Amino acid sequence: MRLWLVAVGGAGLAALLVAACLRLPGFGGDRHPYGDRAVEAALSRHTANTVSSVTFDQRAFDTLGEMSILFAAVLGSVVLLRQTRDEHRARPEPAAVSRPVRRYALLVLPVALLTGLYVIAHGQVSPGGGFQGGVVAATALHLLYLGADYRALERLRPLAPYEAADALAASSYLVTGLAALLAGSAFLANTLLPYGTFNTLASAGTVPLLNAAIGMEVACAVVVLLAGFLDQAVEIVDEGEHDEHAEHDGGGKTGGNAADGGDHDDSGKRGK
Amino acid sequence: MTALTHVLPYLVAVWVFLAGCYGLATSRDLIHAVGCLSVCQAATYVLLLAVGYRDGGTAPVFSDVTPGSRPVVDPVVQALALTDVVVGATVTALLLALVVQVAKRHGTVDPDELSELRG
Amino acid sequence: MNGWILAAVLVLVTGVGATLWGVAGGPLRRRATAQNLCTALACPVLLLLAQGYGRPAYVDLALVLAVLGPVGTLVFARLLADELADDPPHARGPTWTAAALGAAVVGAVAVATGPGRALVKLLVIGVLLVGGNLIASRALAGGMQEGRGD
Amino acid sequence: MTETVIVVALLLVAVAATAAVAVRDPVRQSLVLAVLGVVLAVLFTVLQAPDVGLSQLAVGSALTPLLLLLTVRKAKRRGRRAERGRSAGGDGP
Repeated sequence: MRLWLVAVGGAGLAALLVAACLRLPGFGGDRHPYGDRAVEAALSRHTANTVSSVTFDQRAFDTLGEMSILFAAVLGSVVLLRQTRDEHRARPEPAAVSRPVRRYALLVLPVALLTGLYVIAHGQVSPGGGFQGGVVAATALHLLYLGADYRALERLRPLAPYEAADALAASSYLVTGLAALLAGSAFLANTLLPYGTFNTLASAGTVPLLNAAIGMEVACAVVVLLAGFLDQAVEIVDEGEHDEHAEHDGGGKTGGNAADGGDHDDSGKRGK
Repeated sequence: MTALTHVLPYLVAVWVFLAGCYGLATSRDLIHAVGCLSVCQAATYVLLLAVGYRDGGTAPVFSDVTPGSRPVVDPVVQALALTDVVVGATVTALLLALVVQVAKRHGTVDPDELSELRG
Repeated sequence: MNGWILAAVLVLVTGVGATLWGVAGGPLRRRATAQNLCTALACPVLLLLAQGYGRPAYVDLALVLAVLGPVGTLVFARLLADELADDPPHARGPTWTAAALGAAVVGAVAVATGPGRALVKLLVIGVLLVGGNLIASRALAGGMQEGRGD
Repeated sequence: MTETVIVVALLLVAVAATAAVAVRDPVRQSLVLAVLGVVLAVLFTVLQAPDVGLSQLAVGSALTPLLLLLTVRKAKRRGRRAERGRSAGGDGP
């Protein structure tokens, strides 16, 4: 019954969408009025990466909205993943990662962080920007979890500063926008700073500032998000789970098939 | 050939979107459903970028080409898609956090079992 | 018309197409190997495309993939260690083929680029790509945890 | 030639998306989603959108699989505990 409903609805939707596709302007057409105007405006403001100019200058207000969605999503996740009263933290045992993997992780960690910063910093010049670079930098930090163990990551990543930096970055985006307003022009208008030399890091007025704010915001947001998930998956157990582990530790590995036993062995180690 | 290639990208976007919707509707696992939703999201990026493409065009990034020397594709749709890729990932994370909560409360992530619990 | 793009199409169809087929079915070890090979093959494709379109700026994509691709595989190796320990994936042939292809593509693009800062970036990508994927496939094969591999 | 590469990338994306939906186990699906992310990044590159491709690579190659796998891990542990509790209650200790 439900499948029939899905089939009928899906067929109707498919027919409408295909009909819409046939009336769209042909793929690869030559008429892009908004695109051409956006490129012109970006060049007049000395921004080499037109896409960055659209994101952080011509449609900066839209990006403010996107940023608040991101902020709200992270806030919601943190609230949902917080530790409740019937749960407690169990110190995870350090996992023994083999030497080549550990060496690779420790070697690539700085390279990956640097790549993230490079991508953020060159946002107004070459492909990249705060959104992409922030994710790369935040992911890089978690090489510590993959290559070493969770405790090493926790030592290098006290969560409070990241939460504070997240809020700080979001507000600095707003403040940059308000500064333009105070200087006698519109909210988030790119009139505050000189446009600089085309195709250098110090070009495009306020675009690098907003770009850096977004980079910081995204990086901290991803770190906070992943911290919540890692806590839940690795550290936080509730009372029932703990009992099971305790019993497991006492009784040792008995019974169960191979996969089950392996998994239990692992969680038993963590439960101690 | 050309008649087909002029609509093929849109049709692929439609196909990906419908496939994601089918997966969402028939999913037996909320985590799988979230994965299907991210497939639906991917369809919107394909559609947006297909609309902005120009034959023989190149990226509107002038760090290594002189402005005006080559035709460029539409930067506006790219800006829309690029912010949404990252923001969409955090929204996916929010949904996964909800799934974790559901698993905690009810001990299952099967939507059918969940509705039985409710009823 | 353009040899670079033709080469990219060939790698895309044979290499990435094959990994897509590998990841879509079969046991977990086959899928994990295919995922690792997919990043190892997509990175040369991006380099070839950058060269084919005459846009050195596109090389940044290959750089990010060379950094994050092996990280993604390590995620699977770490979190699926128990499932993979039962029958560890061994794909020495395809892994070394992909590594050789990556090295060959980096070499060809490096020759076409000539000396300069772009060359340094290319060599960094090459080292990260080949080293990262060899380490990642080793981690998948049970080398993630001490005493399990070798 | 540029048209050929676009068509190839589009077909790869269509196949990868179909596979991502057809694979029902979330662990295996996350592997397919990782591949889908990489193929999408290639498609965005041939559509001349390197910025979007970079975004997709950053998110799709490591972040999304990590989130999915961590959720699976948590949910599985929970599910097994609930199952065990239920069966223990049924049998009576």
